[in-house]
Amino acid sequence: MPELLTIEGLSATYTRRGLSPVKALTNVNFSLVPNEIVGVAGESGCGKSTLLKVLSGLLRPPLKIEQGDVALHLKGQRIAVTNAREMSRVRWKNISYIPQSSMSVLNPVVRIGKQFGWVVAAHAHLSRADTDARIRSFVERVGLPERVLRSYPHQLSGGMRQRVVIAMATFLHPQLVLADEPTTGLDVVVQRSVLKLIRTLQREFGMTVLMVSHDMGIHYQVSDRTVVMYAGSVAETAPTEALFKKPLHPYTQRLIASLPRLGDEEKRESITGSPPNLAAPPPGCRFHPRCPAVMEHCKRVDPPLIEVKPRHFVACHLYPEPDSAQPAATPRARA
Amino acid sequence: MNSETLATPTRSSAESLLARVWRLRGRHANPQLVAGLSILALFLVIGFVLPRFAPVDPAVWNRLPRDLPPSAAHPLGTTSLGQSVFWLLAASIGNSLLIGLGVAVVTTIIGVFMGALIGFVGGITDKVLGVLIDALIAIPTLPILILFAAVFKGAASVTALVIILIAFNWPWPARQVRAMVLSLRERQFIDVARFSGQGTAKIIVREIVPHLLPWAAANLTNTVLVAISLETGLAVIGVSNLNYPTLGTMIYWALQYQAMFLGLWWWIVPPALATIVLFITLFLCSSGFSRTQGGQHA
Amino acid sequence: MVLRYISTRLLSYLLIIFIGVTIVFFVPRFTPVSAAEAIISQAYSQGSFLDPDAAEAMRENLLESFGLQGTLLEQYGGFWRRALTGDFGPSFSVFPTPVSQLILEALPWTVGLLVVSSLIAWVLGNLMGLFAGYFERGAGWRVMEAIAVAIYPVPYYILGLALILMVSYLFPTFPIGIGGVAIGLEPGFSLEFLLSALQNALLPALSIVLVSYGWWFLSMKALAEGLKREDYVVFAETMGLRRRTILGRFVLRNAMLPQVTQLAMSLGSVFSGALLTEVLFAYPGLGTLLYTAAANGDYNLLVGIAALSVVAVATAGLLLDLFYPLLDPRVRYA
Amino acid sequence: MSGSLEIAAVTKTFRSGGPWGETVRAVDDVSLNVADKPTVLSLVGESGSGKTTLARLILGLLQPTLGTIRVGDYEVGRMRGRAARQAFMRDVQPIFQNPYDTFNPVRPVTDALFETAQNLTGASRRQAEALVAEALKTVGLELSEVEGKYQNAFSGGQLQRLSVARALIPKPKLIVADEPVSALDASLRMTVVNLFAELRDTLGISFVYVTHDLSTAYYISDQVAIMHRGKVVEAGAADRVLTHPEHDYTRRLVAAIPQVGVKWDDDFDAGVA
Repeated sequence: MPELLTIEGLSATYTRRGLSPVKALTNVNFSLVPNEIVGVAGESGCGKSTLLKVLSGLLRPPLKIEQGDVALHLKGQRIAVTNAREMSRVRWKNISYIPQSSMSVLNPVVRIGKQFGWVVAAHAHLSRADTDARIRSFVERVGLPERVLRSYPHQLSGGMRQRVVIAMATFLHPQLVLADEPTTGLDVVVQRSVLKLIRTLQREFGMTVLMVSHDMGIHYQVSDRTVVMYAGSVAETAPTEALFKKPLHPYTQRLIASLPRLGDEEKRESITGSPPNLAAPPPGCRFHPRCPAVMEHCKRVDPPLIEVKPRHFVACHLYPEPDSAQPAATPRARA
Repeated sequence: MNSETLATPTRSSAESLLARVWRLRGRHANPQLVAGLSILALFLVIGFVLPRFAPVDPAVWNRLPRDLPPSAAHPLGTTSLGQSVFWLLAASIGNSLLIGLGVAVVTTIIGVFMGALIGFVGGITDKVLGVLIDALIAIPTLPILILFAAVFKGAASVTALVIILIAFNWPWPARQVRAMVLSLRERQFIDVARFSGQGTAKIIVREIVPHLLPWAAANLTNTVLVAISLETGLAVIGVSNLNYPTLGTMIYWALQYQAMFLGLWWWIVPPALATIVLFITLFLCSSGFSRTQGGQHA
Repeated sequence: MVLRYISTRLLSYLLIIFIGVTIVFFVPRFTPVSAAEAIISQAYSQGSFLDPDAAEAMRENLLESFGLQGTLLEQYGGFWRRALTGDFGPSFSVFPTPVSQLILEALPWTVGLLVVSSLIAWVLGNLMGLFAGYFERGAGWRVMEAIAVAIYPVPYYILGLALILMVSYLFPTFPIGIGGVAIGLEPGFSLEFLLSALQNALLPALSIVLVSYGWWFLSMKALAEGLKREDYVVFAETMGLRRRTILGRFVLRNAMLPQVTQLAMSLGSVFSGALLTEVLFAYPGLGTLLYTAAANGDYNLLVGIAALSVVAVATAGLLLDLFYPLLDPRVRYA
Repeated sequence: MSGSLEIAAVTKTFRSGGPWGETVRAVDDVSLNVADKPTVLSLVGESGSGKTTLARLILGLLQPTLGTIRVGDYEVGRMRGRAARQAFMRDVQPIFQNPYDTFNPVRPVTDALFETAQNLTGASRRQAEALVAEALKTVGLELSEVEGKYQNAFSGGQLQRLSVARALIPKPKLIVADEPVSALDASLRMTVVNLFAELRDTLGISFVYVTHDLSTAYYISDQVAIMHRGKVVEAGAADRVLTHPEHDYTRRLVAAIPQVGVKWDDDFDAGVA
């Protein structure tokens, strides 16, 4: 299967005058193939939002790519995300974005239908009537009554607004959709229906969705593959079932073990310590100050991401590198 | 997770206002404020220190020959009333600043006190005073000031003028402080302070007032500007106490004696220019102070 | 719901007028010296211009205006009765012309000058401020900002004075006029009259335009800078909407909400320092009328203008409140 | 002095949009009882369910429109005079949602702790120091490492523990915790949650734990009350309510939690909400 998006050796920093640069991303490697939902999991400061900023190609100071290569592969054409011109050509048509807070991403003083029309007009050459008709049927497709098109954002509930935004992001059938915590602030019942909508549309259009969320439960329910990030690097990535059944990285293990479950009386513990300051990260493996299985080696050498089982990659010294493995291998998804 | 949370801790918002201003000289330069405060200091020296060295009282008429152009003896020449423009200007700057500062300090204190009180206490006090404040703000000040001043033409003392200016200007800070206090009151640390057994007065003084200081400094300088502007306006049309040298009365007399058309530019240009520079300076200070507020809500 | 919205606004409108007019009534009475005495003596000192009959009539009227014959409450009631019919008595300086007539004659001049120059400044300042705020990094915009910062804090009349100084010393050939129109022209819609009026309004208008331009520029720039970082603007950019749409329908459209509010307030407060500009240029509007009234102790005229200003500002605020919901769907009379 | 909690037919209405605005029933005829023994009661609900309003009513930060709330010997909101209010605060303390807003950013965090000690226990500055140090030790912090620092020197988890320490100083009977872990990362939440359970068991403190997170509610609660649109729709032993929900709303809520280990069934559809 050809890749849709490749991330190779990506490092990015936030630089501000007078402050030491914050290493938000360090040597990130993974790739996406068509027609899958990939979840990016991790906690505050792990770099997941920075990753989305880089992928969307909307790099603005103080964020800067230090190293590495991020490219889209569309119909045999390779587009680096740093190529602003090419990116603006494919943006929304081929790669779109579902933002975090639907409350504030819609223009408060313009009716939904009008805003939707602008989005379509900017990317497709359709007649006015044609646009209107298609928008109307698409809005119904995402489970909204037609009247939302005549409403202002404040007249809709959070769930409805998020559906509107999802409709805007998928209307043009892009190959890749980046979703940044798409259900933050929604109540669980609504959250479930919105996630279900994202998955239905993904399957129907054969899109690839890269979904960032801090909630491991959401990844368990929705993602085909999960990437666990810690302190700016990929700690572990595997098909979701495998990752939750048998997590390999001590961070992933602790993270999953810290989640209480209904009907389960087992005592749950937090991971000791707190995530490192990325302006001055610890040497070696960044998780070593919190790791219960820490070895001398971990304090000096940053473990590479290696494939220890088919499609299961982990960056941890507990798992010896197979002789054949190349250092800093790029996990390639095989569908 | 964004650049904010990733960054090293923001500069301590606990720094005193002065420290914040001072530090802005360095890396996070706030050139506006530094420039504004420096020129303001210069004005203060000219207005309050310099007049002590005046060889003749500039307020008294006919002490000097009239209409002299600038010379070594009279750096900015003399007026048609036989005053030294230079020393008159220094005294006028001092008096204008005095009026401005007097109005601004009292206004800010009353405004902060009233605003904090009605914002924090709420209820019926808030409703009644809120309506009064809104009405006072909506009423245009200048015509009423002119009405007042005109009725007492000549008899109105500078103190009376200052009192009237205060009476019409306190509602502005009060309304803004009220709004700020209303939002501060919703902050969790206020509820925590209550459950620490703190009394209302202590909560206002210790928890709320520190958050208002940068704003109060901005408001203070801005009110100096407004007060001087109003006084100057009244003087220019001749309804303030014209025997009291201020920038406004100085311009008034220059206009009365047709300084502009008689070519006595040294009489009219210095006060006009000084007024313009003073206003720009005060504006720089006031907008500079409001910018230091940024560090507040880190 | 609509009814509730309107009645609330109307109530506060009436309240503002009530408090404002009350202040106009009481301010001269809450003073250490008797205002009536002060004015009567002033009126007598100007008696030389009047025949004795007129002076006596004036004195009568003054006593009536102050209602010195009744209790304070009766005086106050009488004041309201007359104020509500727009009757502020005869002017003392142009005795016995009614105050209302003088005001009505001056009003068109002031409205013409202030409304036109305010609108020009508003449009220009907002447009420039929009671009300056949205394309922050350009050096040209920084220069414009510096200029705005240097002009905006200066009161209109001081800037007007500076303009006069510059024109008379630096460009003596600049075609300025003093007064409303050239002497001897009759009001009317002749080309000559309009040109003359325009020429004479040029400098006062310029001083008002410059100062308010500075204000609109700075406030719009700050708004645009803030809006540029709003989620919906960033999202619109992410969606690749046309720049024209983003600038016009996102940034400008949302910045208009506060700017229209401010415009209504500033139109209402024509009675601010802008009025004094007229005095400098001897422009025959309300400002000059106010000046003449103040200089001659024309109490009736002063009260009339002060009361009018209260009503005008309050009305501007009311109209704004009533039309604002059309602009901002979020407050649709809720 | 006891930590029992008695909420009797409490209703709280708000007016939206001025004196002529519509009335909203934030809390609608709620009655709940917690016996006088160390208990964790969870108020669970989604946004707008009224759970936070109820918590603020228990704390006396709001006055009920109808009904009464009793904590131990106090009728909340009926304490007259500063002494009575302080006595109430010795028994009932709050912990709030946003750790970054719990301490005044312009004052050292320890100020709030010392003020609590001095105001509520009448301790001298020196005695206060011992009380503060003891409370900090309970939550795993040392006075020397936190003293004089401002809130931006701490992580969310540390701030929330400082917040617990402050609440512990007057040795309260009841702590009302409003969404105390929702601003914290999942890997750190259990520190605070486990601390509550431990304080209940060792110090005998009762908790009202307000949350939208059913998993942690299940984990530490003895009792649970499910709130929906101002009403308590279901209440009882945590185990029973959350694993065998009877009310339709509770069932939908439980079914929608994205839990690790329990896959959503595919025919579930909550519809547009």
